[in-house]
Amino acid sequence: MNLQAEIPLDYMIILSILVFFIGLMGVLIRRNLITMLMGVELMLNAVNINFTAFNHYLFPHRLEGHFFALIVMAIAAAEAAVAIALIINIYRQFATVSVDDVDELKF
Amino acid sequence: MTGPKIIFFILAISIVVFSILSITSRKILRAAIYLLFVLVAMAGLYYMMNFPFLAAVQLILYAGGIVVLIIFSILLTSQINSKLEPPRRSHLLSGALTAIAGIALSAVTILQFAFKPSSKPAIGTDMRTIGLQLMGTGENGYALPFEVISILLLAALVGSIFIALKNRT
Amino acid sequence: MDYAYTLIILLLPLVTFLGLGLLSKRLPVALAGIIGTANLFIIAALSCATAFTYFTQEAGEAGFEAIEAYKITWLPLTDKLIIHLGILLDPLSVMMLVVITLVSAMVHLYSIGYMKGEKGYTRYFAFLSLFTFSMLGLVVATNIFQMYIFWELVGVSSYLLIGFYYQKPSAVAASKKAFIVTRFADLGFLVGILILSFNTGTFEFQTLTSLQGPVIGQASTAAFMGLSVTTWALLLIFMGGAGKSAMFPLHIWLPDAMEGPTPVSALIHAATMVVAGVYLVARLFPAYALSAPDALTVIMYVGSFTSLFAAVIACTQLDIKRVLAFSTLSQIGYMMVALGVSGYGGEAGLGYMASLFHLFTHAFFKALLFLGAGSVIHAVHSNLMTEMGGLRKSMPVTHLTFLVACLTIAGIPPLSGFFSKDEILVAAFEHNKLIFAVQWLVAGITAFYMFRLYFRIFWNQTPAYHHAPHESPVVMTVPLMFLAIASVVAGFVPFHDLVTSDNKPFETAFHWSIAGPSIAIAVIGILTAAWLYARPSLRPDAISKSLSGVYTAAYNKFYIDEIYLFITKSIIFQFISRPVAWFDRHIVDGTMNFIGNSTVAGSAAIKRMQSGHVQLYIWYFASGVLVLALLILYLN
Amino acid sequence: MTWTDVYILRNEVLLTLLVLYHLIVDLTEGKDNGRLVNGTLFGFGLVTAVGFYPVETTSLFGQMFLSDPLRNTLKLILNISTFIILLQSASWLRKPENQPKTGAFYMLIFSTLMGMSFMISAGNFLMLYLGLETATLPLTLLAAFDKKLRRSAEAGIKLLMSSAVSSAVLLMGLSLLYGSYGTLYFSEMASLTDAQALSVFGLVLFVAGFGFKLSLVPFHLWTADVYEGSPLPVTMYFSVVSKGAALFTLMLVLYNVFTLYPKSWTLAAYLLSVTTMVVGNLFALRQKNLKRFLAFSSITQAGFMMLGFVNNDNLGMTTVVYFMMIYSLSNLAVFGVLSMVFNATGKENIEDFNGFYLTNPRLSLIMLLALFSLAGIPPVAGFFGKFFLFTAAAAKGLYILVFIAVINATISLYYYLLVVKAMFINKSEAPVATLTSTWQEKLAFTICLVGIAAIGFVSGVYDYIASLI
Amino acid sequence: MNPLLFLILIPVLTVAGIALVKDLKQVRVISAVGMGAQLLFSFYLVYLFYSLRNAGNTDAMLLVSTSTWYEAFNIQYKFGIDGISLSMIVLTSLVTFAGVFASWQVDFLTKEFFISLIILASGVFGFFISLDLFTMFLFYEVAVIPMYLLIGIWGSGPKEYSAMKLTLMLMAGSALLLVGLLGIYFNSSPEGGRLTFDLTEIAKVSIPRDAQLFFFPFTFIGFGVLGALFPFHTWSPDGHASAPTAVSMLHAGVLMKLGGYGAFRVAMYLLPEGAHAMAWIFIILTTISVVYGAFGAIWQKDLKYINAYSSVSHCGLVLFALLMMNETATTGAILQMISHGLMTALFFALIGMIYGRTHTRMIDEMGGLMKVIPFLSVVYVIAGLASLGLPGLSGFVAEMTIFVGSFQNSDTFHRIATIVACSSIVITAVYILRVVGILLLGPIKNEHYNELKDAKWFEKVSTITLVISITAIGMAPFWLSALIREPLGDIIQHLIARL
Repeated sequence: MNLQAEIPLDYMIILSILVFFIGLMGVLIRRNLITMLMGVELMLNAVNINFTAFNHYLFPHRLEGHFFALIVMAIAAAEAAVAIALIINIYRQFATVSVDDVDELKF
Repeated sequence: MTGPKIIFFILAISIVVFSILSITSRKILRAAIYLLFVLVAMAGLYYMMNFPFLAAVQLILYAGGIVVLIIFSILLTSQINSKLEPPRRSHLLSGALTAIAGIALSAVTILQFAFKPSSKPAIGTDMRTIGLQLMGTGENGYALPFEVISILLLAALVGSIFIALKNRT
Repeated sequence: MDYAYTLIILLLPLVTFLGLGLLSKRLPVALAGIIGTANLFIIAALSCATAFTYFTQEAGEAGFEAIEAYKITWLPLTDKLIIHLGILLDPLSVMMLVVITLVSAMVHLYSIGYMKGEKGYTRYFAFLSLFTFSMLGLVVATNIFQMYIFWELVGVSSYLLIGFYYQKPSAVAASKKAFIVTRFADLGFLVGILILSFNTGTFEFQTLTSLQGPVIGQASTAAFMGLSVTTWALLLIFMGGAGKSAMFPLHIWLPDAMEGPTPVSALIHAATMVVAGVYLVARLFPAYALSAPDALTVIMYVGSFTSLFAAVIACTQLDIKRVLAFSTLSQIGYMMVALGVSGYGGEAGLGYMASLFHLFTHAFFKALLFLGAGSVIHAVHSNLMTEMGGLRKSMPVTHLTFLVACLTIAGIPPLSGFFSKDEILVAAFEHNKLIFAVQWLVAGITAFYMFRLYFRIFWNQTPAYHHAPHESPVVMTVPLMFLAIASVVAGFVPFHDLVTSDNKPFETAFHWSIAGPSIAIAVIGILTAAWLYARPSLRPDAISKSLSGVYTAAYNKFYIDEIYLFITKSIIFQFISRPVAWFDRHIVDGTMNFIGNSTVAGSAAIKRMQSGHVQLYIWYFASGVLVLALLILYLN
Repeated sequence: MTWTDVYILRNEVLLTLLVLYHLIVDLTEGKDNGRLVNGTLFGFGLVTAVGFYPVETTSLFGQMFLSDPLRNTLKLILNISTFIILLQSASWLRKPENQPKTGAFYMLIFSTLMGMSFMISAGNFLMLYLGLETATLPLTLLAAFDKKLRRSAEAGIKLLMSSAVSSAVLLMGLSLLYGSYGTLYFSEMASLTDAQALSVFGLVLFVAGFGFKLSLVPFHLWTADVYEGSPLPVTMYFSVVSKGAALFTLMLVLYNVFTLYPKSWTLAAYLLSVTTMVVGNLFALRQKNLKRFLAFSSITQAGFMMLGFVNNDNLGMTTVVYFMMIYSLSNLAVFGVLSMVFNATGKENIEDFNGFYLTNPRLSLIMLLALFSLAGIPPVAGFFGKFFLFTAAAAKGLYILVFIAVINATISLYYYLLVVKAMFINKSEAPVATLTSTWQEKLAFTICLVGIAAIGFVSGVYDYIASLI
Repeated sequence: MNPLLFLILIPVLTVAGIALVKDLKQVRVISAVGMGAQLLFSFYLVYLFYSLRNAGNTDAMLLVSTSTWYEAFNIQYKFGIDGISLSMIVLTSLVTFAGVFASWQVDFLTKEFFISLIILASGVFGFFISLDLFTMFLFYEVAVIPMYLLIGIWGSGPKEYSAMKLTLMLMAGSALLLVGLLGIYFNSSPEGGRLTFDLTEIAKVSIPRDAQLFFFPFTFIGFGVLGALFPFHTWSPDGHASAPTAVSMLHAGVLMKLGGYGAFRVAMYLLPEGAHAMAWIFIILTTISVVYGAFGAIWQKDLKYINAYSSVSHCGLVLFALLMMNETATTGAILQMISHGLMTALFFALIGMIYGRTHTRMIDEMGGLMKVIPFLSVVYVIAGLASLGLPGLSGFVAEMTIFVGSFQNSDTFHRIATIVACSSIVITAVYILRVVGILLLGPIKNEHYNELKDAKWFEKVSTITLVISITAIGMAPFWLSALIREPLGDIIQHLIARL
């Protein structure tokens, strides 16, 4: 499949940017820690589009982008695990997972 | 419109739409499901770009692992039926502004860049090549990251368990 | 001649001062007076010997030669301007040595009696020695800076002695006033020295007054506001002299200075220190006369006005020491007038000679008057003439000597005052008729107020004294008698052969045409005083009532003190100092505090940034990245 | 893999072994952890000591892992700091409620340290990112380590959320760099580098990601909350080791990879330096809680460190490393005193230190010297560190920046003196009782004090660092 | 070993000695012995200096020793003295010696007090012997920082505020200074040789004019803050008012001199063109300082405030004279530093002693002290007379040298400035006599003052040391003047040569 001829790189990049900032916006506006985490996952996935697209379109002689995406996935998994543990911990202490209520440390 | 193009657009549109839905849906479980759709569509994209291994990992790890984790945590911490509070208007506004500014800035910066494709011959993306590189210790070998990430996962998981566990007494 | 021994004259009082000052606790009290007095007699003898040797030497073509008996480098300021300390002997300084040491010796002797039993007896003699040292240093100064140094030192010894009764608030105030007013004048002196020395490159009197020297020899071309720079310099220097000599309008400290012990008033505020201004002008006289005649004119008018002004006030005062103080002002005014009307060289320098002659005689009779007044005060325990009267019987020696002094100052021949005053009048007459008229009138007023004093003390009615007044002890009357004799004979010193403007003797003629009227007006003054005050009468009150406005003004010293008070309290304190202090605390300090406070306020203002909401943190992060990226992409 | 390779990887391998050991111990250890603590101290002491053996400049895994004397020294600095922290945390760990956590604590600490070690030695952005995450994720767990405390849980989640976003941003930057250069290997990038908008954009995102770790304003907001919420040993670890690792890595990358267009990153360092110093100071002024106070103080110090980056020469690098070393020792001394007081009384506010000198003169003096060192007062080492940083900035003619920095140093003196004032001047009704220190604490203080006192006066330390670069 | 190092070594050993002993008395004795040794040693240095000179050594700096410290920055331990620094060293040891005795009765944390005090002094000594800008700056800060503790712990009144204000302002000054020093350093080799912090080396090169213009104000104001330059002087009244006796003594007596010395040695000497171009601004500021300080003092009621403002005035005169840039005025400036150092130390010592007896520093609340404590009162009068410039005491010598020197600049601007500055002698007389009049003379205001005891032996040691020094300088200024003047010829030549 000759993707380069069909779909320009720019499309991929625009897609990645859109997803990245949608994810960021998710982190910024959602009031639930779990949904914020989903935003983070979106951002990581957006970066992965970039890595794979660059690798595929521009630098196919090595698999750097590919492996980077792979590692990012693994780390995203670890991050999710840690996040879930912390969220459960928060839930235990604060009886809520709303980020607005977790603001005792300030100023 | 050729076939790949159509497929790409379907994937792209579903990624964007489900992303937006995932961050706006007021039902938390639905948000998770929308995220799952995004992740699956991503896998499709990888497959299109000739990275079948990556697509598979995406499906297994993300769709299969992370989303499940998220759903578990939702079940543990929230009532599934209750609607989420809508975002604050100020947050919405500032968030949207930041996102739009960010999109504009990145798009302008990236799209005006003249990418220089490599002229070297492409390398295959078959499992053999990937496996060899993943375990290689020399040039283009990824054994070291592979090892390190194992430690990372180990530490993160044990630590997570430690934190998430109720106190041992 | 070798005059090295003159160093002893200078140093002995210093040693005495240090000795008495440091050992004041350990020394038997009585010894202090004896040591002090003995030391003064020694240096008085030495001074007289010096004078004798000096004046009996053969005066050369150029008159008496100035001799630098001693000279050390004290502080080199620039290559040319070097402060030396030394002893300069010329007719002027030798004459002053004699006057100072003699009067000082008498005052010391007198003080043994007068100060007996006072607290701080030792301190008193220490200060007197300090003063003597300073005054001697002043007169033998070889250069203007040495003079300035000792000028300040006499100022401070005067301050210490006026404030001798330091627990008395009025004495403290008076001493402070004296110091500050003269200090203010000294500012002018200092600036004058700076200007003069910069333009001439020297501090040395010898060079400054040399006819070929930089002041006189090279006419100053630079001018400032119509007067040459030299004139300005000399005027400023005169300002210093005017301060010390209490010329109007810097006179206000002198009457208050009477708060000090009376012998001090006699020594410092009558005989010696207050004439330092005259001495200063005389010292630089060639420069004034040849290079800055405008300055001399100023001196003349200032002197004349002061003499009249002070004489009028003296007529109204009741405190006998204040009367004497104003009389001193008036007499110094005479001396200034004489310098002001004088020219340089030979006959033209008559005024110069007369001025110093009057300085010489005035020292004796004014000291005598003060000591006599002291004797009276000692007996009556009051300064006010209203509480005195009829003392001629109980205090015969004081009475007689006082009378001699009064006659002398009134200018009755053949007493010394007559001669010296007469020379002044002659000089004035030849120079400026208006000034002559004023001085002639002042002579009459002088006679009037002195005899007003005399009659009120020794005649008039006797009030009821607490203790019957009696004559003072011998240590006090001996100086009185000595000074009385000196007052009588001093007039016969051939001054025109000794102390003249160009150090060359010249002949003076006696002018009956001027002496006659002056004797006449003196007699009129005496008789008026006798008519008003010899017997108790209502006439003085009647006259003062009829002149109420003038009288009250004169009694209140024409409100000059109040003007000064206004300037110091309301302008310097309230309008400068207080705002400066306020400005410092509130504006300057306030600015610093404001900087500190605004930092704290800035801290409070941005505290919301750290709101505790992690989403906001992330938002800051994201927008921070975007802004940074924008900045770098577009600044780069 | 040969023994030589293992020798080159010695620090990482040994740390991995420690991690694995504690993983096992965590599952088996009984009640009393005394032996475990001391054993670990001894073991880690050995690991630190091993770092003193020199290494050659070389690389492994096809440029993926770089090793040279400079990197070895940087790791050594981190190891020593960690060693001091472990010494000081011993009595905290010996508390009954913390005993069960010992194994997990050590495991997480060592795994992050290993991550940092890889981060510093990275020869490829993939390795660097991996190291960074290895250094971050377990740390978020450590921040939440006081499971019973709300504030600890809050610290953990705040750190996790913001660091996740920051690492996503950093990743975006890396992807853009990859797109513009076609490689992620340092050695290849260094020669290809040319300044284009995209690479600069990528660089900025990368710097922002590290700015987050370094707590540069405006990427710093997590710092104070996390420092305050975390257990004290973890706070120390954040403020010294984690920050140091990020600083060293950023430095190595900027100086080695983006050598050819320093203009963009020196400009970034300039701007971040100013904002960081100013905002850090303004916040530090108002703090009452000593941990929070030290958080903002460390933010300000990071602003000073940026001065070294402004100078894109060897001088800049040397002064940054030198300063970080001094900062670590000084900060650890302050934290050491704080942790002794906190362990004994549970107090951690500045006002709790009122009258401290009268009861604990030695500790007060240690604190005094350490604070003076942080404030840059001679003759202690901080003065030299700061002076050289200023010199580095001035060498580029940026006197205005130097001036801003020095004024900020003066403001920082103000709040350091507030602590001094509390200890020496303020009176207290109930001062902290006289404390006795354990041998671990004594050893830790000795190391810190010797460092604070000697590093400035012995110019050899500076010369040694300079010789590495 | 370079004998100058003993100037640092003796205080360090003293501090060590104090730290080792427990007993209060021993602490005092060790401090006194240490500082006495320091005093004797500084006299020995004078002897050494002259014997070297007489042996024909004509170097600008004597007893120079250099050893490399930071090779990378070309920082050296470089020490040396000339007449100016030597006289400042003697001043410092005198004031420190007197200060130790003035603090004999400190009973709260005595050990710490003396340690801080002596550390402060050693910073000052180090500063004066340094010939390397880095070490100079280092010692400068070493001297400043103990002030915080000294005022904060042993002070009185709003001590915390004052201590903080003083420290921060001085440190802000040193912030400016640091920028200036770095600027000098990076321009120290315009032809591209090795950069250097070495004072004598920098003096040999010609720093580019625009660099001089840029860095001169930084350096000069940096030192000027410590020298109480208007309007950066406000740390002084509060700081002095709150400081304990010996600290006020050392601070006003010695520390403020670092400002003048540095402004001359560093700012003007190394940046002559900048100095020439900007002198007029600072002449205006210092002239204001001189008059403003004096007027400010008139209105004060607190003895220490009076003295602090008086210091502003007198120190203003120092900077004023330095800016005149001729040999005489500069000699005067340094004489004034020494003179002011001694007499203000004496003042603060006396104020401390009086305060120790009457427990107030408000002049309104006191009166007639001359009768009850004659020794202290007489010494106070002597200090006052020195302050108002009485011949025979040191103040006169210094002021006259300054005035004559400044008058050598013959343009109208300098003339007017000089005359305005001269007028301070009158204002000084006003406030000094006002204080003497209210405080010492007049009737006793408070009954129980009758029971006050006069000076104890240690107080006498302290005050007499200073009085003797003041009188000695006042009586025989030529030695000191010659000592100071000796190196000045070359320095002034250097300043003028680059015009």
